[in-house]
Amino acid sequence: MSDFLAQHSLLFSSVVKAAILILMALTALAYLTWFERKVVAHIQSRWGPYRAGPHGLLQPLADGVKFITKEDPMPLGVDKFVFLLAPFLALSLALTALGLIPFGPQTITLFGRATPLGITDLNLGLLFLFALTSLGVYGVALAGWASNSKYPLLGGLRSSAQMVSYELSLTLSIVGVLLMAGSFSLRDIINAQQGWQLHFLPRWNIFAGPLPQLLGFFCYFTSAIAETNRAPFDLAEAEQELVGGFHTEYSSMKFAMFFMAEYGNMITVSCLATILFFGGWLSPFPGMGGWAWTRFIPAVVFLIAGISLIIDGIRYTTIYGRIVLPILGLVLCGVGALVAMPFASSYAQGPFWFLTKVLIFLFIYVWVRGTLPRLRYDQLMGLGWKVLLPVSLANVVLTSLALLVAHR
Amino acid sequence: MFLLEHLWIIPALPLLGAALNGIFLRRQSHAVINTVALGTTALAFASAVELFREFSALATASVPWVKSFFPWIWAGDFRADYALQVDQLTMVMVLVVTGVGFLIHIYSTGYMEHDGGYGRFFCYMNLFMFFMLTLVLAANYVLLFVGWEGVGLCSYLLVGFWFLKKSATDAGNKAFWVNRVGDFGFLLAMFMLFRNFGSLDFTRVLPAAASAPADPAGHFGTFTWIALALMAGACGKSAQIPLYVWLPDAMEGPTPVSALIHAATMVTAGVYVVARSHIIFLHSPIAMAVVGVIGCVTALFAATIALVQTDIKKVLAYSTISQLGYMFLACGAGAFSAGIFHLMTHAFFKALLFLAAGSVIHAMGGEQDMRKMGGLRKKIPWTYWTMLIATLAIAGVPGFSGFFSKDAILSATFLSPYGGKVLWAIGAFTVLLTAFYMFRLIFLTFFGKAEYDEHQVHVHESPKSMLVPLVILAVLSVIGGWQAAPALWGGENHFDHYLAPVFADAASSAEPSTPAMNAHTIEQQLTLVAFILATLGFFIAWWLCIKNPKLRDSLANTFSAPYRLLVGKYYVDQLYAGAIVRPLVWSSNYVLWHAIDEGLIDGTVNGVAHLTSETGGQVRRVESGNTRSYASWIVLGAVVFTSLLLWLAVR
Amino acid sequence: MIVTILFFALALIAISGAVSLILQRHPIHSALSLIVVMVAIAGLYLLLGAQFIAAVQIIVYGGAIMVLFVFVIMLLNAGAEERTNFSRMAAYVGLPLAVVLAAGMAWWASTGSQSLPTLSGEVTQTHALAMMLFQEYAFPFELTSILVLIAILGALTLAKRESGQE
Amino acid sequence: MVPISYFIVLSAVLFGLGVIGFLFRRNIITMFMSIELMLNAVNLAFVAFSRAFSQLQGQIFVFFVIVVAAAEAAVGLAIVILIARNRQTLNVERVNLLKL
Repeated sequence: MSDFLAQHSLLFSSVVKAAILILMALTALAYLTWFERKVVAHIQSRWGPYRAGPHGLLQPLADGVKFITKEDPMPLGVDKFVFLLAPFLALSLALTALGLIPFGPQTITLFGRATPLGITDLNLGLLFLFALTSLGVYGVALAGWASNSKYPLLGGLRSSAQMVSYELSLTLSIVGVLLMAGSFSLRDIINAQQGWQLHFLPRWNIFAGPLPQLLGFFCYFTSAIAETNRAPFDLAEAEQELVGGFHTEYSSMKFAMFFMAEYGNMITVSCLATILFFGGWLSPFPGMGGWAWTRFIPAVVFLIAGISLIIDGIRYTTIYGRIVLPILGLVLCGVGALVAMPFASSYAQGPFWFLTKVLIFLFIYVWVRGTLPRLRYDQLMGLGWKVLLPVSLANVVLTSLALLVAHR
Repeated sequence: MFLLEHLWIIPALPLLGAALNGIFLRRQSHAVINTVALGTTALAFASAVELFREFSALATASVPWVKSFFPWIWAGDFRADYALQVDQLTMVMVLVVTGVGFLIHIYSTGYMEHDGGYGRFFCYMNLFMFFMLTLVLAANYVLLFVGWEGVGLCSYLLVGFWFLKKSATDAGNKAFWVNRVGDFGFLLAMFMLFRNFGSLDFTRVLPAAASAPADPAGHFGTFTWIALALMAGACGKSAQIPLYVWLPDAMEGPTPVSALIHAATMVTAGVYVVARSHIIFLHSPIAMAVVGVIGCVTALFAATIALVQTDIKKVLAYSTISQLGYMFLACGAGAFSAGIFHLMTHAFFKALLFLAAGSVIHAMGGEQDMRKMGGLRKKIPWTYWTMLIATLAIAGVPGFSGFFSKDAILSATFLSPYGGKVLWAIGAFTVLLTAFYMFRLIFLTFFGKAEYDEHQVHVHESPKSMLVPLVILAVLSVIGGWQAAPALWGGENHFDHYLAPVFADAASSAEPSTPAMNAHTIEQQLTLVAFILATLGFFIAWWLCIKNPKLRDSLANTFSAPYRLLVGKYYVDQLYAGAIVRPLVWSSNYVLWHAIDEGLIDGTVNGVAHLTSETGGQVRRVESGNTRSYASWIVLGAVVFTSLLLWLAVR
Repeated sequence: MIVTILFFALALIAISGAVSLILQRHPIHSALSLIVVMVAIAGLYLLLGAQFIAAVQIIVYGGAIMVLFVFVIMLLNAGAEERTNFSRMAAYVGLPLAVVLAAGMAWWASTGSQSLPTLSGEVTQTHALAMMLFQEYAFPFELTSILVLIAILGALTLAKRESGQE
Repeated sequence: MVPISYFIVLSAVLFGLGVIGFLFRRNIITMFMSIELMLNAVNLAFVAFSRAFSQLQGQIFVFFVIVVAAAEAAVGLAIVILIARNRQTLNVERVNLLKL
């Protein structure tokens, strides 16, 4: 048995890692909806969800149950095949993209085979990531077309044109980073950002290298928001204009799939931003010398979070809260303690910093949505073609010039 | 040495005159045209004299004097320069051409006084002078051929000078076409010469030919063929049997033209060519025999026709043919110098005869029929006397130029290995005929009672401009032969000695086998016979024309058949028309034009066009407007191409 | 082993996609079939070790060109293909010829290219490809940029003329 | 292992299918897509040969082919839109003004 496993360790390890990743991703997606609703609510000085479970923590669960149990009507005169294909396509592409992301520097051993954190590690990973995102447009477009209804059709048209346009600037904006790293492999790109300058500033692409990629990052993140059809570029599903955009006709699980695909894309894009511009899993502090203590930051954070949760749970109004929250806090404290252990901490560093940065970007996503008004469609296109594209091109030119000068 | 260095000046002068008259001065007054035409011709004559002086001063080593001015045709190893050559033969020809030509120019100013195309006429005349001088001065056969064709062209232009007369243009065409036949022979001769000697320069061909072995008697070798081809050309140009038919018709042209071209210069070009390439002839007994026979037969033949002609110019035309026959007879006998000598004297007296005849015609107001003349002796004495002198000369009366030249020819014929007694006999008989028809002309024209109507025709003597040349030519006709007086007449044959260097090898081969003293006695006897025959001819003419003219008609009636044959000129023209011209026209019309040109060529062209349009009309259906059928065609092409590639790959 | 399985699987996907491209009566379905074919071909590129070309295949063909097709189909709201008069030329000449063409080329490929080696492990380096593209073929590369520019202008002109008429 | 000739055969088959599609579809866009299919088949052959002879020129060529295909798609689709707007149809059987 075991030798069989060892023989096909590549296959089995991939399968196992994929399963784990998908579980984590789905959970994360579910709670990302909760996170977004909470943040937007507080931005708009509301409470947000708080009925289902303490602080509405069970809201995603309730939503899931609702989606699954809801009736699933098939509108009249739709192209059934495409109508069903669209959401699957969207979600599967989003999840596949996640599979290309490396979460940590170390390799773990499965079935006697050392495999990286993350499903695969292609040396053209970035390229394939963009290949997948470029396919992502079909989900929206086909959904809009298959619904055999005018609002979805318009939404599909808008989103397809928008995504194709913004893909250009999205791709061009990271060329600077590629020039600096000299590789398409995400791992290489991260490793190329190791080191320090001025003894405290990590050499991340965003503010280091021959030319700090501030322009690149600006273009990248803007294009990314547009690429994921998020506000303020969510004209594909602009409620005020086209009822629900491309998913007007969808309901229940298929609708949920679109949502999960959207959040999955958000996560992918945030991961990319982290990797390309913010040093991926690299800690913002030098690990050695006077900075050695920083390796305990994860543990400390978990402990603080756990303790605050326990306190909050004790003071909570409902009985569930008083029971659930302290347990959750205790779990967090335990995790913190575990992370503090020497054998675990080295494994914990990379993923911790990585996820932290990703979380920050997700918060920015939500923050932007809650803050900025939606653009008009012509403004959207104008921004894409007349501002972002030239700027990212200029960024490419400047970066290459800077590299030339630096390598003299 | 100036002219020897710049030989080109001599032909260039008439050319200049022709250009000026032809291009700029067509509409100018007669005075201007005269100045240009006569000036250039006179200058040409003067320069010819100067050339003679310089040439005589030249060392014998540098004769012939060849001067090449610029390369003309270079093709592979063929090379023909524009090169001019001077030797004794050329000298004689140049002097004759320029001198006689100048005189005839002077005459023409009077004769053409009232003609519309005055400038055109002199343009043509000068052009003819240019070509004739090119012909005689040429240093190679190619340049000679240029002159040859050029004089043919001028002859055509001048014969057809009055181009409103159909007969004139027809005569011009006839002259041109008949000459073409001869020119073909000339071309063949040139080709063979180049093939055998690798060059066409006289100075290279003739010595090579001289050194080459001669064809044995009765054997058709290279030299025979070349000589015969040359002879064909000469026959065409010099109006010998069988190509003589154009010359009588050429009398349609103005009389000065007849005098200059068809008596003095052009028609003698054939003789000149034969004399120039005499070595080639000498190397081929057959060719010599042929030349002799042709000359002799032509002389007799033309003379017989001349007996009964009534048109004064026609008589002179046939007499010219007959005299040319004499020249060829001399050449055939190997006495080339004698031939050239007769050429010169004939140029004098025959030109004189024509000019005098022109004067008569002028006096008669354009009448040419002798039967409508008569008794003009008192009215136009100058013309009468000059013409009488010319007649005595041509009849061979002792002391006159014709006597010496004809005498030399006959004796040479008698003594020559090629000729023989038969030819001599015929030639001698021709002397009788010559005397007869010439005196017949004189008697009919100047004696007897006037056959014309005094009230219509006001006979008047010609102007000075016409008489002066007559007188000069008369003088020349008398004294022209003296410098060639044979030894037995107490003279010294300067002319023969002068031409000796040219015909050196001819002399050696044509030297009479009999010893000199013996030859002298034979010569005296021959001369005596010839003189007796001439006087006999004179008396017959006197008898038939003055004593009792009735006898003429009775004779004509008794011998009606031969008489009509002679009047009909042996019907040679009709023969040619039936045998050659009509079939040629028929085949050109039906075979070449209708069958080949219209049927074959046009048919092919139109057929191709028709085929194309038809194919287009069919292929047009492919344009179905259906994209997918177009695509099918593309696929078809792809399949064909791919299968071809696969086949190549597999093979 | 696994490479063989992958090859045949991808080949099957590609061929079936192509067939459905031909047979589907609705342009959208044809477009989707074509996308499938392209993805399969990208996978074949990966088998052949041409990773860069595979990625470009998906990005450009799948992500741009086919999106354009789908976009146009949606824009024109093209319905299912109607049955109209049939091109005899295409039917009786084109089809056999096309079959002959395919069969002939396939036959030639199977016989004539036996000498070709089998797929072995080594992988083309994207780096070498980039070097060749930007050093040897720099000029053609720039020309392609000009070509694309001209294509953009052409598309704009066509569209603009239309809007100008209305 | 897989002989590279298999790839060539596959590309030939795909090409033929493209030709057939081009011949038998009436919809301009579908014909267009058949052309794209042919291009892809050719590209596959290119890459296969470049692998067989281990020379990268084949891939370079494929790169250029893709660029050309992109340009062609842009212009071609613009033309298709024009046709559709002018003739109110995408059926080539109805776009047959150029005929006898």
